[in-house]
Amino acid sequence: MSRQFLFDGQPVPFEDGQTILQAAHAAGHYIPHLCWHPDFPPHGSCKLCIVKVGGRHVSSCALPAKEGMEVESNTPEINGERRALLQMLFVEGNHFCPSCEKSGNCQLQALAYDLEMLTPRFNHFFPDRPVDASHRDMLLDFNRCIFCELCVRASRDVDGKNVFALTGRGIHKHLAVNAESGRLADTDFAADDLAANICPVGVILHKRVGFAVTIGKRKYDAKPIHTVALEEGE
Amino acid sequence: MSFELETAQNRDTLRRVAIDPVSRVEGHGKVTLLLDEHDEVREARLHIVEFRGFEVFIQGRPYWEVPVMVQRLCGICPVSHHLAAAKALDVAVGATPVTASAEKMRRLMHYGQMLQSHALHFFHLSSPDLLFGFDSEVARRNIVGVAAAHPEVARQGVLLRKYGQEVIRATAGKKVHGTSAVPGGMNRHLADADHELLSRDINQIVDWSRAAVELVKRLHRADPALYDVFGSFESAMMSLVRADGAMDLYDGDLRFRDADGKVLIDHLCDQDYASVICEEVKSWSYMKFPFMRARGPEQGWYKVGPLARVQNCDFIPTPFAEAERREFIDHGRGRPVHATLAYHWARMIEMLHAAEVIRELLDDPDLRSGELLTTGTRRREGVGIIEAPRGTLIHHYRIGEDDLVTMCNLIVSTTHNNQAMNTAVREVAKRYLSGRRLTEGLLNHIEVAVRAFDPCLSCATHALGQMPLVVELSTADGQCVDRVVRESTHCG
Amino acid sequence: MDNAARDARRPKLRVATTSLAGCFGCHMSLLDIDERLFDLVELVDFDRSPLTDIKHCGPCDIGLIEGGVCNAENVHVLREFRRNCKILVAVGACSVNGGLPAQRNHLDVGACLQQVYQYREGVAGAQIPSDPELPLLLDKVRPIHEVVRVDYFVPGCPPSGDALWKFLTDLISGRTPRLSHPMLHYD
Amino acid sequence: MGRLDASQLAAQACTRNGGDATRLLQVLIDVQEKAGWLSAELISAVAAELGVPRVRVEGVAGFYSFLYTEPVGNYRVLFSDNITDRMLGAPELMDALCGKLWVERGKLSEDGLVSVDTTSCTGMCDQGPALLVNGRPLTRVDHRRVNQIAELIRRKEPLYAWPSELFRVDDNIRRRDALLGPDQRPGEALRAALTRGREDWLAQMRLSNLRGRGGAGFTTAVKWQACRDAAGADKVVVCNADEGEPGTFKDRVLLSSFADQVFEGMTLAAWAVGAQRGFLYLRGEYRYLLDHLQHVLARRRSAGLLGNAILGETGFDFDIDIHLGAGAYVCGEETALLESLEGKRGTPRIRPPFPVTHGYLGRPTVVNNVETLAKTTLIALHGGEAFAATGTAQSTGTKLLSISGDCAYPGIYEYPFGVSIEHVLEDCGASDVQAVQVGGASGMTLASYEFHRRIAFEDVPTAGAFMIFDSSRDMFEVARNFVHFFAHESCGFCTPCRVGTSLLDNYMNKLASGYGAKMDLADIEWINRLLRQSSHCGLGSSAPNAVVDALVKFRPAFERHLRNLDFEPAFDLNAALAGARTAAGRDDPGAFLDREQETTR
Repeated sequence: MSRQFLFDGQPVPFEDGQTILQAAHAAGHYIPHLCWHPDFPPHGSCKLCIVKVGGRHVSSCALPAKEGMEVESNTPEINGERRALLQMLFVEGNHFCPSCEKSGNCQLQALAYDLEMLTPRFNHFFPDRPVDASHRDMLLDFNRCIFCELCVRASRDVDGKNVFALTGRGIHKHLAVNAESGRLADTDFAADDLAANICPVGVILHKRVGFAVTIGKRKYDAKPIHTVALEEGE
Repeated sequence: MSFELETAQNRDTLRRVAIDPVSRVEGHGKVTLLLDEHDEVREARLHIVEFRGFEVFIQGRPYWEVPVMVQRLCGICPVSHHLAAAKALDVAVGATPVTASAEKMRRLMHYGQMLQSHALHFFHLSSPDLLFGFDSEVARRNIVGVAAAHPEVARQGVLLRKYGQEVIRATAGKKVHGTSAVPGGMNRHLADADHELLSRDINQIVDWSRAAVELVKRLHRADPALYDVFGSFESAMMSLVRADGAMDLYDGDLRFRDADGKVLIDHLCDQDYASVICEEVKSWSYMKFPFMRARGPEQGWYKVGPLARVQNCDFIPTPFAEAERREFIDHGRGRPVHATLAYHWARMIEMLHAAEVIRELLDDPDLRSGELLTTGTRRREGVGIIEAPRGTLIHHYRIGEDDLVTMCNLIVSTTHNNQAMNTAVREVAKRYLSGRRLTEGLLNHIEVAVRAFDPCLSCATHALGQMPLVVELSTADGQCVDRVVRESTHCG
Repeated sequence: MDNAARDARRPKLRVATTSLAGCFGCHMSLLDIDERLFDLVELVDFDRSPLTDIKHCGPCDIGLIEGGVCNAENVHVLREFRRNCKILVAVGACSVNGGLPAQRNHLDVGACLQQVYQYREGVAGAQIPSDPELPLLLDKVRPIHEVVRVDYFVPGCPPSGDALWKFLTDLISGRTPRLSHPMLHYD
Repeated sequence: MGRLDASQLAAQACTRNGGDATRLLQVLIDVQEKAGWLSAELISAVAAELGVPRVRVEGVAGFYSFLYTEPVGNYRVLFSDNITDRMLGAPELMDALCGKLWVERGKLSEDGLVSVDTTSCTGMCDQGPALLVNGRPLTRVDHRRVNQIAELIRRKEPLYAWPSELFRVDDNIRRRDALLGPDQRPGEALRAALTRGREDWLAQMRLSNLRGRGGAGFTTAVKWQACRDAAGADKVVVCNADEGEPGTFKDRVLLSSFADQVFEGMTLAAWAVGAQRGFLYLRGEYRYLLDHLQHVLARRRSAGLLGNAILGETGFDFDIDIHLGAGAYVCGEETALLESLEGKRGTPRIRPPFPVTHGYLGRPTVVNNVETLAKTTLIALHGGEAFAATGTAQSTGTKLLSISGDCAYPGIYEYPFGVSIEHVLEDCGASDVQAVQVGGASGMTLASYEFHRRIAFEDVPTAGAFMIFDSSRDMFEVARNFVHFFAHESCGFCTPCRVGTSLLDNYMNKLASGYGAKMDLADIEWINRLLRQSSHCGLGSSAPNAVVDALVKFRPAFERHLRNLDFEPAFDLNAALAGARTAAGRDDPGAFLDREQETTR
């Protein structure tokens, strides 16, 4: 008989080594997340996947499930905190959804819809983050970076290229590319790299594609992210 | 003449009257008047007081983002900006021409916008003035008042606009600020369901549009002394015209006529606009003043929009609207019509034309299938010009090798009319206000003149009625001595 | 309306609306409620708004603000609304987070003005407009909640007519307004 | 510098570090000491030399405050910005120095000679205000010294020629107990433990109930046992000498004058867990102790206390390497420290797994604080029971306190656990005390009505900082200083800490500028809650401590900064018009925004 824990009061079975998030998703319970990706080890930076276990807040993407745990996830308290984390991400960068080509396909945006975020609430930082358009096929718009490091991990662990890394610290942390010039054009980045196709927001973009998908046909137009993610195993 | 009241002598000794705000789109506007001790108007200016910096921050953005960004210049005619930018960028990506399906979808979108915008302006904004009189009871002078007095007119106005918005939604993805025009074409066809929906109602829409033209003509006939004279001034005109001289609101070459109707410049390729048009900056407005380079700022200014377009083209390529155009031209008895209120008449002719074009387009199978995108040789520069509801709209971009915009210059419709609106304000001030004690009704005359141009300003603020207005009379040292605040009109 | 008689006895709420540094797209969306407009005016009176000629808004129940804060005049108008409205609502992306105009925020405002009015090709009489009649620009375009306290937010560029209708009818009838998929969108 | 020079410098530094990519941080520190700053060419050269992606090197270089990727002056003056330094007049002295050197704070002087800025607490609180000049601590700064420094810099006097008195650092030991009291002979404790045998040694550790002195108070024996039992042969002992907690400086004294005990403690730990490799991670601010520490290590090696077959015990091979930090408080967090030791950015790891099973390079690793390790020598010498006889039941032994702030005798005090705050205050000559900050920026703020409380893990836990504020101090400014510290030191890994600490910093600055409103306090409290509950590591979760305490215990100090009970704009409206005012050349009344009008009803 498989072991189980309680997720928002519902029994959820798990196997050894499964994290809370993995087991919950497998059982059809969505937990919001941005830096977690099914093909990579947990990262634990975005903190959207926080849940409450035994009164303590933990990252469900990283914490192995344990027999008998009582996990709270979809509660007003936790969702309120998740919303605040999203608000922090929104004010930290420059997220202009109306003119962003990732609108409708953006996980940050979709999650904010799902958590009914109506305002970024906090005061905006309005940082100056110039775009890097040097590469023939790809554009980097750092304004929208949420530091999930999926590109860093994909480039390093899958593409074997190490095109990206984070530099700077704290609020000044930013994405850097593997070139002395600091220009993407001077790296070996290619449009079919996994890192070129994994950005959950609108930082790493294929040039000259723009608004190819019309409103109504975009990923999160018809269904909210909690449905899409479970259907597509994301 | 037109600059007569622009700047008064001894400004310090004059009394200031402000109409603030006049309106607010692409900038908030206000009118200031300077009066001397005899209440004679010595200076009248329409200031555009907002600056949003689009031209600057578009620079450095990838070009394919631009058609979506620029819509936020204006929520009333976003489609114009969307398409003007897309057309400019078609040039840059070598997509000239775009595919038949793409062009027809864009035309449908554009004429849908023409329909909604003209309906909005006439029914929601201007009809109260025209139906009830400029200094009629304030409480009644709005769309709700129209609904009470002429319920069918108000209903048709709302539904005409609604239809236009539905056309935009079906072609652009959203009623306001869609995303479907992309450099090189479109990202969608017309869905079958939308085709069915739009086709079902289009005959009704054409009929109501014809009725709207009749309504304006009736108003003109009822009071020619007012309609032919109010705020009238002579000026040159500019618009796009199709190669064969037909009215075309989506594409064409630039044609300029002088005040007498003589063609000054014809078949000017849109890409070459800058060889003819330049802009003057004045210290008292954030909006520039365009003029024809060769004639200089004093002589070279012109008006744009329906009044210019209906008279600048040789014919309108749809039957009902063409018949109406002929009647309009005949009204001038061989001279161009310069009456400011004739804008409304011309505007309704264009609305009818838009409805007819939509009806024709809906029968075209290209809307529902066929290639949507094309490309060709990349260029570093592109100009897109379109006839927006309010007049000629120019978008001009240069693009770097890295696909980022390096230069953006926009001359929006209302800007072309900047001098014309100022002139109209001065004409009205001189004729109706000078030497008289100012009343709310008199001041409304100034608004009526401004509103006739349908500057993005008025259509916005006055979406459902009169513009908010306060008039302050101040002594020379700026002390407020009198204050006229319009009474509130409570609806319902 | 069915309950017209009962509604007539209930005092109508007063609503004021304005646009700051916006494009009026949000007001257009409000008009996209189409025929429901005639229902709306049965439920509310409009104070300063496109419906009336009131310049300075008086005591109101609800104030709807479109557009961000980009210049000194916007600040004055916004303060006036806050002073007078019991409930202040940020409507649309610009008032909620500055919107597209805030894309100028990383630029120097003086340099922006110079570029447009002084250095642009095809410009005559190059100068930065400086008349006292013109309001000065703020160095950054701000969401309205950074200038006054805001009670409700309706995001979207613009929010759809349906979303605005839902929001307003919720508010008018005393329910906490709630927008969820698919009425909630930021673009 | 040319590319050739860059390659040579990089090659030499890499050779000195054995071409070992895990020593990347050490290589960068080494290169920078020669080149002054890390140019793009140097970063490329180091990457090429070590065979690692360039962007990884850039990422590391960008993480640490003391690594410079922009040109810096020949003289880099960094004023310690801890609240105690500020209370001693540091801001005013810094302004004076800037004035004398014609340089703007934080900017390189036009001639490239000098830059003046602030840095986080340099651990000289008992002899502040302090500063670092090219990494060397300079204490007791006053106006006379400012003049002297300015003159030396203007004359371009090389640092070695500056009067050594300027760089004098005192121990200021004011109260000695078990650890600081009796002299220990090097090797004595080790010999005692070897004599006991490994099992008994661990048993004594258990008996002692020694708990970590770094603040968290985890039982040392449990940690050692877990590491010992973990699979894998290559076990590691790490001494955490990244004493970054503002107001703490006891590890500095231990390293200066009790280095043998510290290294002996590491060796004792190695003996217990079976480690062969030891690291002492020395904070960059204590770089000046490096030569001394290396000397002690060399002496211990020649005495047979390090190296192969220590004290003749076959199979007991252990040696210690010193790694330098480079200005990153977060590296005091043990998993961040391990990352840094591996030559990476100091980002805390996800736990579990814990370092005792997966630590340095994935090996079982014990990470202990300097003081903890030094204390183990007492247990080895006198047995666990004797150790446990002092202190309280749950907090055995003694605790070193670093006392600074408003008192007559700042310095190091060693007390048995359980000593009351008021007792300590009396000893150090503090009067009219308003508050004591125990445990540093991440610790507790105690108000006078709590001075009966005791220093102990079960009551007032501490890593050792003890900052005293008399009634003349503004507790809001104290909290603001700590908030600023955390915003500066957040590694930026997780959302709540990266953004939340900066938001808090902005709110506190807003209040400080006199434009706070009640709503700001509510926001501060909400952000505090979020930081505590959702941060990735202790830095974020303890960052709001000082503000939370101050808001509860010194609320009027905050309320004094409120202008409005309801709401105040997030920024200075009138200042925001300045750019356009200048561009348009206007000064008419309409060109200004009046603050007063903002007040809402």
